[in-house]
Amino acid sequence: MINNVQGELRLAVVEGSPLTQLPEDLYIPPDALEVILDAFEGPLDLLLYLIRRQNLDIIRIDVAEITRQYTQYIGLLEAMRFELAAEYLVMAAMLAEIKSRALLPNPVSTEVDEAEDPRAELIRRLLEYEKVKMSAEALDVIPRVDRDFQIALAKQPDFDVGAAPPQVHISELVLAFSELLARARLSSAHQIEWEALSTRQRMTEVLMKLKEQPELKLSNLFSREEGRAGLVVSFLAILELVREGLCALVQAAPGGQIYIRPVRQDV
Amino acid sequence: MSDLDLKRILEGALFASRDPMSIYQLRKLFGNQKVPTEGMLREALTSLADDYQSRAVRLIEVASGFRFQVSDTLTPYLANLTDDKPGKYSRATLETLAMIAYRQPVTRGEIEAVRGVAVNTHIVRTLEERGWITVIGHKEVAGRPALLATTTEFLNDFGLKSLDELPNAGDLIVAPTKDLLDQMGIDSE
Amino acid sequence: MSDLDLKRILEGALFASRDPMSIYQLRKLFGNQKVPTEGMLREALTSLADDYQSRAVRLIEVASGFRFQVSDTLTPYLANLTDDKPGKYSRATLETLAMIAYRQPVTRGEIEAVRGVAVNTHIVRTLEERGWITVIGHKEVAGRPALLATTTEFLNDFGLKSLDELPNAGDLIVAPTKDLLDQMGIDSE
Repeated sequence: MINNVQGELRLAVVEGSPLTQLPEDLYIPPDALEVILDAFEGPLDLLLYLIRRQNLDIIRIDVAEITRQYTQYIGLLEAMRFELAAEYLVMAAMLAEIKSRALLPNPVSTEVDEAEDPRAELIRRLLEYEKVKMSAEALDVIPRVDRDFQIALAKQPDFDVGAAPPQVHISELVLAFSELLARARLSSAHQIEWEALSTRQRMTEVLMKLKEQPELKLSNLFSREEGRAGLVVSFLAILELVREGLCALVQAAPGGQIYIRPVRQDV
Repeated sequence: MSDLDLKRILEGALFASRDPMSIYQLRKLFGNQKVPTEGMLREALTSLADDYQSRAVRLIEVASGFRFQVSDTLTPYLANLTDDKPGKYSRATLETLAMIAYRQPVTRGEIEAVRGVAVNTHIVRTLEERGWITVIGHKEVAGRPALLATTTEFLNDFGLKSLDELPNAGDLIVAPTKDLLDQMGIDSE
Repeated sequence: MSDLDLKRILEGALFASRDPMSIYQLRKLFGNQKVPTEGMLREALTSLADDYQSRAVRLIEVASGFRFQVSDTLTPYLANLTDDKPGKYSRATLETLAMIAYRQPVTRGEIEAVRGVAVNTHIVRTLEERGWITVIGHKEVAGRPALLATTTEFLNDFGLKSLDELPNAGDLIVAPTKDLLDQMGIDSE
């Protein structure tokens, strides 16, 4: 049955007129589909949404109608070639099973235990999930430190016997960084080209200087004592700052003084 | 020590501390001599809270003790000072946190069963690093999955004294089943 | 805005801020509307200081602005609290510090991209309070995220003359690519 529904939808999309065949309340502009899928936290969330749209009590859901809407929705998503989590398909199968059971004549003797009734199980899960959803919403409106209020602090008087803050040995820092690198390398998405540390340090130094004095002669950033290596480091740092959009170089006239300044000065 | 002195000492200590201070810590202020009783401390704290009734900061009690916090009516003004917006948590993160808060101790599998989707490792790690949840043991079933629970810091950061103060706690908090507590060797009474 | 409101806003902001606040910063509290004049601010600050005359915290003016400070008569009491052993920083804190040390200047977003987990405000604040990192500017992209870098104090505390002395930095960091150096006509060693 699911295949059937999907087949219809797919065909309809190819013909370019899929939307007229969808129930009115299921109409979603195709552009919005991905956004909407992102907005649902899973099949239970989607089901709850469909049920709530009909103003139905979960206890009294019309499984046939919900199944129809759900499978059409899933079918539409599939037709649009969205990656669907397996959970959505499992739910579709479960709904189809409940629906097919409902179509069968009532057995004379209820051999099926209440606990095994898939409809009761679905309702239980929906009710439970809705509780979690409600509690998550309730949690989010509780005033939270740093978002809704700040801790009130006054500076402590300085005294010698202050509790020693945690000590960090340099080896811990190196270890933390190499572990971090090892982990980052595992995810190929983070292939970042990194400059030499001396360049990064020089970038910081330049920004520090610019914090004190918002415009500097470029020549002030080079120092003769540092020699050629120092010059290269400064030069690379300035190039990198400009490339990352942190600083701008300004020259009033060809051959004139070059100035460096932060990209935006809003003070 | 006069009553005023006691209040003043508590006031200064509370403003000097970023973390809430418990009665135990407040008593430590007095070293070995003339340590006030808990009753005296509570009385002084109540009176101190009254003093700040009409001011921009409030003295409140949270899970691990007492702290001064800036009244939240000032938040819009403070927001003008910085460009950084406070982090917003995704629904998935909030639902995971809610599951842990309302049903602790709970395993990832149990969260997944209720939410109907896999719980992303990043979500658990984010909540752990925020200091809001922690692993408090392992469930004695196949795979020994970690049992997650909220921390005192979670209560402090949400301005709560205990989990009972969570909204709709009566309806939503699910007491751990007796056999789970038995498994963990915890008295369910 | 009534005088009381102004005072209350200043009071809350000063208690929320770790650093002294200048008149310039205090004016920023009011965004674009009804920004009080410097005269009004100074008047309100004087009146606020009077309110705290007999309390355990004082409002004082230092070089870079105004701040609340715990009266130093409380020092002997506060000293009683500090017999605790120094704590330890979490792995998240160490990794964040390492990222800032080796990758500065760096934004929180960039740290998050490498660590794969959100960096929480507390970690950054802890490191700032320790004096090891500081905001040295803002990146001109959406949201203008703060650029973080280590301080001279960081170098001092770790016994380094410069960041180049961080161990294994050469192995851990990819040096500028040779062809970039070639392009610039510089011998790459």
